[in-house]
Amino acid sequence: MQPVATTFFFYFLSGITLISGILVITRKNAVHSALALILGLLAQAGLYLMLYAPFVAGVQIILYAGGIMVLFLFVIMLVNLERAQKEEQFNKQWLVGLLAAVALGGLLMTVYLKGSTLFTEHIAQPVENSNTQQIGVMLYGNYMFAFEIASLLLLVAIIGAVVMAKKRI
Amino acid sequence: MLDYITSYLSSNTTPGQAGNVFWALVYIMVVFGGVSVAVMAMNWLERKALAHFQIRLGPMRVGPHGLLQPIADAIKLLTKEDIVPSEADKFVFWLAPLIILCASFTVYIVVPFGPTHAITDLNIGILFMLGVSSLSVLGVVMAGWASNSHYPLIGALRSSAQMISYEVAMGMAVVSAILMTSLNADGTGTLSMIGIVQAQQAQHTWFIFKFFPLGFIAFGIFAIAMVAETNRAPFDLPEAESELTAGFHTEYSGLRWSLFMLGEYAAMIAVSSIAVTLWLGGWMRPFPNTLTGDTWDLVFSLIPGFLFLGLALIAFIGVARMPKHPYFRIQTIGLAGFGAVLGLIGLVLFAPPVRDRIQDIFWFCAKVAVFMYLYIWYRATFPRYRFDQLMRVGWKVLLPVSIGVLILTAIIGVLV
Amino acid sequence: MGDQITKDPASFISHLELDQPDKTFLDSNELIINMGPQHPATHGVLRVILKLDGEKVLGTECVIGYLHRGVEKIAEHRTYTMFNPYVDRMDYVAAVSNGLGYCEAVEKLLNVQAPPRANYIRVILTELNRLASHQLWLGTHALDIGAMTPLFYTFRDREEILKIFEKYCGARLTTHAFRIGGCLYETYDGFEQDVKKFIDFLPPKIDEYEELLTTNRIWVERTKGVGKISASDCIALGVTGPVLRASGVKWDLRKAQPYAAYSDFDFDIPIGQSGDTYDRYLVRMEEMRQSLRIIRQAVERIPEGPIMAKVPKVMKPPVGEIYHSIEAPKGELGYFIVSDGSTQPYRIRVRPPSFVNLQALDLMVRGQLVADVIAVIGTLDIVLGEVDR
Amino acid sequence: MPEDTKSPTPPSGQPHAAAPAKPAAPATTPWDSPTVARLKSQYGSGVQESVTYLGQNYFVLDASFTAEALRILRDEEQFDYCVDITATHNPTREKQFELIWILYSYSRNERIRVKTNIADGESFPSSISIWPAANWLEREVFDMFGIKFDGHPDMKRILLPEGWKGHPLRKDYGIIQQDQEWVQINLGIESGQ
Repeated sequence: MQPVATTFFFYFLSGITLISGILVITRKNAVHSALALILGLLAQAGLYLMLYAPFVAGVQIILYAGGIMVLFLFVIMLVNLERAQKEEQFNKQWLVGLLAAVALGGLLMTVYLKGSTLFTEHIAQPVENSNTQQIGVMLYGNYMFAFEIASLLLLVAIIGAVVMAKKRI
Repeated sequence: MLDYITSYLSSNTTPGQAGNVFWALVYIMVVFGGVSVAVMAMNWLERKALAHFQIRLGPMRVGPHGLLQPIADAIKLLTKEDIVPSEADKFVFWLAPLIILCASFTVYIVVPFGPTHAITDLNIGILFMLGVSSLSVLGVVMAGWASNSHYPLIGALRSSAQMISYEVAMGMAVVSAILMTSLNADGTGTLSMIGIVQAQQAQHTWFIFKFFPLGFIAFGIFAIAMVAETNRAPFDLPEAESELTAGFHTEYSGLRWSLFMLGEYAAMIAVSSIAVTLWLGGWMRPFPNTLTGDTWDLVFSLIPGFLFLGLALIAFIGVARMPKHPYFRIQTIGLAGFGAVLGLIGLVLFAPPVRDRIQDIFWFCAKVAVFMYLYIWYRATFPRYRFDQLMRVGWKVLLPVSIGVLILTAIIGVLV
Repeated sequence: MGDQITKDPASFISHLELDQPDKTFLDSNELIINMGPQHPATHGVLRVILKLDGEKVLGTECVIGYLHRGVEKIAEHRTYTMFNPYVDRMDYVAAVSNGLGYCEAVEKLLNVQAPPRANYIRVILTELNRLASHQLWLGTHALDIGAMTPLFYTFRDREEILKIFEKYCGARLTTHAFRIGGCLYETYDGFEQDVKKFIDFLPPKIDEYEELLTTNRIWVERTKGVGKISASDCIALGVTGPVLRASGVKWDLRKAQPYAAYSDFDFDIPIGQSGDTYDRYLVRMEEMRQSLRIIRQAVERIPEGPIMAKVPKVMKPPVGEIYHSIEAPKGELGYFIVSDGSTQPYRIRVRPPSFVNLQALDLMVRGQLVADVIAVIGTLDIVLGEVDR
Repeated sequence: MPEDTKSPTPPSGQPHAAAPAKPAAPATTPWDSPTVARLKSQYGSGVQESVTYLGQNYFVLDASFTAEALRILRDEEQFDYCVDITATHNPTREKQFELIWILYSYSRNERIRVKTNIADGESFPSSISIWPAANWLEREVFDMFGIKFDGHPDMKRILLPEGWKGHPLRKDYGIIQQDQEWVQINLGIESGQ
């Protein structure tokens, strides 16, 4: 399939990601923030598709937008929102946060400006059709150990959550 | 320009893959229009079939045998006052039905009605379908929360918990079917919807019969989970009428409410088509291997036409049985007209070029229709599960069984 | 039976603290839900305030009285005869039973006895009414639990009973079938054939209901172990009728203190063991079969003779009081009548079974889930017209 | 009182009326039984009446120890089922209200009534600790007559709305009387009639 209007879609999706990212931190209503985050994640999935990584895009939608964010919303809905809205939105670390953001932004800008000289011109050959298979081979072949470690970590997290949430087992 | 249009016809692929925007748009319109009509037909059929299960007649007034009832309903819903609760979160309240509607219609992009009859064929087709349909949970949660009322909130909580839980078992069952696609010479499977059906074609079996009973169990798990996913009886707790009035859409009315219904029925058809694609051989006609040869091909290709003629016949019997009274004249004429249209469609379906092109679509739709009927049948027969029982079934029965099936499928697949 | 109450009596009393202290940011697990008075599963205008922890019920409080019409007050301003139709409006799905209880109570006060033929007609109609009441219960109860179809089946068959009522006295629901002293109407021609046809018609239909539900896995899971109540709790709370019998107490006023012509008939009292919703379902199903047995015997043995005892045109019962109770489909239905010797009762007190049985709701659902509240309200078989009077 | 003497010979089964005795004219007869004897021995003349009327037995007890007697009836005489609690209003008497308990014993298959008289404005100990069934029954008596029960955990109206004025089953409460003020405030209409 030939890509159509690549530049337009790139800027479109990036713009959505940025705007929704800003909305996430500026909305007072936590549910609205979560919805903006979902929009951002979906736009990101679109960016993955443009990078010829359909599997990652699919997983992004299933796991992040469909699964994790629903759990987010789930928790937010049960929380007393009126109370949350009255609370101060920016806490005492805002100065530190601002500095960190500026530093990170500076780093990104540097990379963007000097990137063409630092890194050689190289466009990865998109392998659209065997993309999924390659991820499978990588995960279960080359990086088997890391993959298993990650799953073990998740198991520990699950058990911890159950122990913390359940009053008596 | 004309070349651009006709060139696709010989390309033997889906418009999306051919990159043909014109035909892609045509397909999109045909599919979405067809799904909308199917939803209306399903609406009528459900009310009618349910009524006959329950020894009543169902809609009889609007049009012959209530055939125009869905249209009347649609007009009523469109013209109804649109009520937004004053304490509701207006924006989210407005957004929720749209999300559900979009989520359940977007999945049709990859539904393969035939080897070339799909809008497009993504190589992550099944993943795309699961992913997008899982987004409808968001709509449910948002609707429940935005209504700012207890019943919808509980309905939404139940719904999201239920849909997420059953998605896990559903995913496992799907994976075991995808594993089966890799049982070929070079050992690579596929996630593409068309590829999955072609794999069944290549292996000369529907996956429901593969590694019997493993395929069958996986299919059973999916069949149960998909009922839970679409919030239909006996898993219709989110909208359990007797407990939560109408669950997450209690506060919705008029057009917005109808969008929920549209989304729900579209989702039912969508998950049914996943089940058909994965386990029931998609667009393949029955017995493509045993009953081979030109004669059998001809016989099976005539079935759609005869089916429509049969329906026309039933309509004409209905005409004959109509009371001979001036009051019923319009109804009688209407039914006769309906029968004539059906008969005409049947005759058109006999024409060889149409006959060949329509084959796959017909068998696909026929298989999906069986599932639609099952949905109605469940609703007429079963009481409703309780929430904890539902969760128990999902996590303690379906999930372990599906993981077991997955492991066994993998082992046998390696051994064979 | 005769068990001492082992629990603290205060544990029977539901009293919700509805004023919530200020909730903290994350502490909002407890939810107060208002079920009714307009709710599809509360069988009328019952309002139940539920206190929930997630889906678990921490306590309930019933708010009733939305259908209060002051029947007892009206009675004090009507003559004995004039009040007779009013009682039909209390438990409107079992109007015949209500009328029977009232007529017999006044007859006792007047010291009159209805003639045997009248008593047989009364038994036949009352048992038919019990069947109708149980069918209505079954349909709505199943609908509450999510099974739509039985509702239509039971209504189809209930129609046959209502047709018999209509042919007998012209009314289908609030029949006013009996008069003080006997019956006003002789049976119509073909009454016996109609009833016989009906008792042959119904047993396969009851089997059909049972086929739909009794072994249905989801039905069993939804009802077994739900809303359990022990025999001693039933007695302490004054619960009667099928709910009491399902807890294992073999007590039925038709046997314990026979009235009308019930002592002539041979029938069993079905009892359950565990006192859960499933047992109550089975008990009621068996009761329907036993009712058919009674009707069959009554129709076969119905005597000839007058149907009305000699009752004065203007009824002035002697000064005194009477309590008379019958086994209505829902439990013990009692009438306490005080006469001051005038034409109007000085006081009529109705002891409604639904009202007393509804008290047990809180005990039965505490610690269970929201969905069980629906099942238990259904299984208690309340009629709000009778609860509120 | 008329008796159906003319009716033909009854068929197989004698129609059974619940009243066991059929006196020509109803009259109260004294009632004697171990239960009565027990109460009499304990309270002497406090048992004001013990009577059988139309085959039904009842006591009239002095209000001061009725609550205690009810407990004795349940604990020692097996009257474990409180059928009903109600009252009557007799404005002409000095003690206007007659409280009535209808009790039943499953083991003895016997039903009795216990009655006591109290004056207007007096309250009475709640029997909720004896029979939990008394909960709503006492609330209804309060609602209809205005008799308060001490020790009841939830003494409020049950059938009439909270805030209603008047107790409808009192004889001085007219049949079409209503709490106009309540109706106007809560229903927003002039009158409920």
